[in-house]
Amino acid sequence: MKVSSMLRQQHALIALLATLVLIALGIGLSSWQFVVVVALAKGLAALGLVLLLRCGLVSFGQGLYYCAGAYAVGMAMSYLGIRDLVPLLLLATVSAALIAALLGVLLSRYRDIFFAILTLAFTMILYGLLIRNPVLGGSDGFNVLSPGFFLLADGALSRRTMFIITAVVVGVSIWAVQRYLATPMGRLGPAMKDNEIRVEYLGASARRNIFWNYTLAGALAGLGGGLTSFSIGHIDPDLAFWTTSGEFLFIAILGGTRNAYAPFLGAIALELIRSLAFQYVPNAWQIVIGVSMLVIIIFLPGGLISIARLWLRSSARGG
Amino acid sequence: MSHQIKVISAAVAVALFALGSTAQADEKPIKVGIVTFMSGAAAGPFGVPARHGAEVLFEELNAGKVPAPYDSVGFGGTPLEFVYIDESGGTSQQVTEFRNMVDRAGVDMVIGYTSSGNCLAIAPVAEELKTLTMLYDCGTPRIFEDDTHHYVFRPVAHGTMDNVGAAMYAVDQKPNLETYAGINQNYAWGQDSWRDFEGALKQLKPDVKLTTSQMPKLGAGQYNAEISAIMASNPDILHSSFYGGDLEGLIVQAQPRGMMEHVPTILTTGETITHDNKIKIPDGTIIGARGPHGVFAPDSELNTWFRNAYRDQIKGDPWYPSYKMAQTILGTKAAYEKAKADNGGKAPNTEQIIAAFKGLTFVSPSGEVKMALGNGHQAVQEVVYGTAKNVDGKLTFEHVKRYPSEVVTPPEGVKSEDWIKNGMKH
Amino acid sequence: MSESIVLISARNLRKQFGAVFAARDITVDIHAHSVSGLIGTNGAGKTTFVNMLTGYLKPDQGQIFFDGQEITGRPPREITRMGIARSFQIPQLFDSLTAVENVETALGIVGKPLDQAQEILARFELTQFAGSLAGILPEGVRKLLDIALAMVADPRVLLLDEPTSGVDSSEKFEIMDRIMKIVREAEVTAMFVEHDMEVVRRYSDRVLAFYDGAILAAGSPEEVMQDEKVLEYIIGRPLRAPLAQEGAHA
Amino acid sequence: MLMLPAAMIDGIMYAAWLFLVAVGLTLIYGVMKILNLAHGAFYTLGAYVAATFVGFWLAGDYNPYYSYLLLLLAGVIGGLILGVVVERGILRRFYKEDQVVLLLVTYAIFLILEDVVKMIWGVEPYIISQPYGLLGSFNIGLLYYPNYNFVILGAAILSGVGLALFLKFTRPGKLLRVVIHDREISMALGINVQRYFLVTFVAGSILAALGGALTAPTISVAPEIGVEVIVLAFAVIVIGGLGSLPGAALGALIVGLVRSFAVHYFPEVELFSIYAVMAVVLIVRPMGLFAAAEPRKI
Repeated sequence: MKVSSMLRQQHALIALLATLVLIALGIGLSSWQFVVVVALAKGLAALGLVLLLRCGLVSFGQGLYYCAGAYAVGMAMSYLGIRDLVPLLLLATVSAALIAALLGVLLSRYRDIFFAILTLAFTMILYGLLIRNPVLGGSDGFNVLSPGFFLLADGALSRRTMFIITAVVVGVSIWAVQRYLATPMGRLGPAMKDNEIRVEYLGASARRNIFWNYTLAGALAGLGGGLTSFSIGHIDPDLAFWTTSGEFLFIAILGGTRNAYAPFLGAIALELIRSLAFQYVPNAWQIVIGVSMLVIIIFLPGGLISIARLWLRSSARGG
Repeated sequence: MSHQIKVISAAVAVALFALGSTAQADEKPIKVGIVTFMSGAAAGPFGVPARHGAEVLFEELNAGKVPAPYDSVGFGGTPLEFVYIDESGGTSQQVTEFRNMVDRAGVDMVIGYTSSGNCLAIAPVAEELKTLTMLYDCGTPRIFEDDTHHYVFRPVAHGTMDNVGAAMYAVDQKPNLETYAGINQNYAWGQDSWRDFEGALKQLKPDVKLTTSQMPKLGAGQYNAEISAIMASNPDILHSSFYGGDLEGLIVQAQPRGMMEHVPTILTTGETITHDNKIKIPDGTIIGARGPHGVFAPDSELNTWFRNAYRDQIKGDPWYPSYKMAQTILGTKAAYEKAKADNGGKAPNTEQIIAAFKGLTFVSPSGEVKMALGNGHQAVQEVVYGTAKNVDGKLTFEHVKRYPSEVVTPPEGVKSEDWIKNGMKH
Repeated sequence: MSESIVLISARNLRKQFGAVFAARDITVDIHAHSVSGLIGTNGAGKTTFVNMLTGYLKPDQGQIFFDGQEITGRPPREITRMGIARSFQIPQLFDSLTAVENVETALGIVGKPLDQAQEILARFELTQFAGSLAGILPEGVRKLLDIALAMVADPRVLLLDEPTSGVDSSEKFEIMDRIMKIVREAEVTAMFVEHDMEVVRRYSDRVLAFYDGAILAAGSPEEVMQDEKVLEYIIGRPLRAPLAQEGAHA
Repeated sequence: MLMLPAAMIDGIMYAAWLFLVAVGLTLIYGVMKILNLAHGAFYTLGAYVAATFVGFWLAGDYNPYYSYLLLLLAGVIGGLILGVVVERGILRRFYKEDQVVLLLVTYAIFLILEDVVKMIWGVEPYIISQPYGLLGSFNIGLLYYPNYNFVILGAAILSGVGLALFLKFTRPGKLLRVVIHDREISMALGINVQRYFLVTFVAGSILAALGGALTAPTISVAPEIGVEVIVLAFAVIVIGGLGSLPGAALGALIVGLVRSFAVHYFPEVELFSIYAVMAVVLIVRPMGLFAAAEPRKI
């Protein structure tokens, strides 16, 4: 018991430290702030995928919730006139979670390839619905204003404040998910991935567990989508197109699924890879992305986080 | 340690600044980001010809070979540097690229964007970063009708006139028109085009009846069922805003079935497939060029120069997107040079260029352009339609009709949608 | 044993796979604290019976009662939580986790403190394998770990599906000794499916002989093994039935 | 009324095309348990190879009727080369991975091949429509249908029936069914599973490329034509049941008719009719129409 509570404090400390380092770096390198904010928002969606991947489930439809979160923010702004960041993000998270819960009841019956395909079908249905909806701007989407924050009464937030808020939201999410992963329910994921039959024969419900993980994953993607709508300032149905979900999957695989930090590492790495590829091989950046995906799967099945762990361990030993 | 670095870098920065402001004052080129589709469905028909247009302008302007009034080198004597960016990847990618251009590549202004979604997304970012941005092709009138912008200009006409003009041309050519049909892609471009065409047509001929409106999804590729449905419903006229591969696929599949011979078809972006004989356009097909561009550009010294320069450099004819790109760049040049003159011959700052650009009238290879809408930020221009006729294996156009901008564009302060609904009055 | 209460009662169980009857009409009572051996040729219905008791298969007809409550057709997790645990012919482990993590995961699911894991491994004499990945352990060890996982929830009934299959005959009795010691200590009611008559004779106090989806004979090992029909249909026959019947039990 | 027969014919023609582009996908899944997301890119490559061959042939003023042969050749050659390169070069290294990891591997291959196509052929479309009209057409009232549709229909029937007969009556076909049924048993029986995988993957690739090649004369060949195809092919084989040949045929027929009837009667719902059908089928029959759930051996 002592060990685990120590571990818990350590997690909180690491999460806090990581957030502070991120904020310091972002303020130092202000021209990268925007790229990092977008990466962090995508990282939240990928963090949701990590929860599912730990259960052995591949979703090709995480974009549905990313999109739902973004549209919740956009619609609340234009129809309800809500401008404050806190209720907007709450709304994004909750509405995404509700949709996820609804579909989760059904999806929790499916596994493997069927789960992947159904998630893809659902996200494409949302995409189709949005594209045909002229009130919401159809495929062109619509613009989202910069939000306010009740603690800072000076109207729309600056980019830097948005960056800090995003970093803090991500830090809190990492901490919360790390705690969740340490609970018996959180530990059930990898067990189900290994052997669902044994899990059932220990008295646990795989379906219920998948349902909760799926809902949680949807909530995280919704939060990420909300943050994205602020930073990009524009939302459109592409957020729900299946290739968006493919990108989240790539981030999750790139980062690894070992802990809650991994997807953010993956998201930032992807943005770096993409920036560099765009700059040096603009006509072959998809090749770069595809090849790095294959390389990661072959040589680093644990994702980039496994390098970080090795490095941390060796440096801990050294000093 | 870090303190030292800071001091050194500050010193370097001061030195660089001093260098830049004195010795190289007039040598530093004006850096322009050019954003067009280089991949995806819109690359072939729009992105590539537009980029070619920019490449031609780049060579010709920097060599000072453009006829008057654009005969000075670059913009007002300062040479140009173009940075080319691919428009694909979606709005999130494009906002990122825009910020990268401004924050890291240090461009002075940005010209580009075909997708209306990208234009809508970029406009507020341009405002935030205070970066002069000229939209060259995107059609949606929402940019300046739903919002006001300071740093954003569109020196080409918006999409309303394409379809209002198409409806007028249909009624002009077929006074006994009773039924109509449409085939448009199921996304904003196709939906908006269809809404405007249908709305305008109903205003012009209230008794006209719809037979079928087909809305296949973008990139569907197989249109046999749609063609059957259209032919079975036997309309007097068919409207389509298809473009690129979808348009070519539609025509290829319609050809052996005789759809377009049977039903006169209006292709609002049809000009892009009239070049290089890749595809046979049946007689009677109504072709648009989204303005007086491409094959419909009026004869003038500027047009002759552009056509020849393009043929020399690119080995082919300029398409309407090439013309729109040329018009956008030349409009910006006109504004820059007016601002420079107003500034006593010194390089103008962004605010001065904006002041000069607002409400400007300038000429382009496509004729005269007025920045008449959106508080002087949105151009108006005439729209042209013509009917295809193959003469000795060569495509020509008959019944070419030019509709002046006052007739096909809503007046300032009126939204396109409302204007059409209320009878397109002036 | 005969004076103890009936813990599991199966009534007229029937299960059909296509044209094959895996269970025709099985009616049997299992008494508390008994150790039953299930014998029969492949395809005779032993595993189907175990699978129906634990909710993996739903009987087409008939009822199953556990401690007076009907459990017919309930999902495995509910039956497990009521106190019926099982092991598997193919051990169902968490192959990418170590042995100790396997037990910890099980403890987590049933809501017990994780630090009992080492103690449980010690009980099964598996301490030396604690840090090895379950996926690469030898079959005998895997079988024991499988049973250890089943025992984590302190079940009242333990069903063992061929606990010694795939294990060297030299180790069979050692493994059964260990299992039975734990079964007796934990005072659970046990049933095991077994092909080796010597194992059945040594460890069970009651034998159920299955043939063609029905129970041919039931009673003490001595009685059943001298039963004429059992001798003719089960013991006299080769233990491996023709391949065609393999698919009959899942 | 013209609408009903038109809707039927359009639906069946479309179904034939769908089956042709989906059959390779279901074959590969059936044998290898790999859902090949790169299938659409194989289709695209087949179309480009065909456009190149036929474009060259027609530019040379040769007998245009030989272009049909070239279409076939393009599909076979394109699929063969691509199949061998992808299976030997990439896929083989990942067979031990989970089904879902393989899904990601094929996604990566899809991304790579998209750029490869752009590098070789650029972004400007190719049109080789001559073979489409060359065979004349038949008509029902006002409606004319090019006879080329029968080429597609024939190719679909031939590939479906041929594959079924091969599996049922030939020795390698029977052995392949063992591989499909149980990979481990077939290895134990001494079947060279690796070789069957290679042959299957190449066959699937050829079918995909052939689908692209035969479609090429009816469309404008552009880099992104495969994206739509992969989604459709997915829907078809998911509805029918992954890995099932009759399932793919039924799936194609359902999707083809649903789309055609939507176009003729309710054009406004066409956009997501396919996804809706797919979702409904999966909700009612989680494994698709033709695949039965196999309980896991425990």
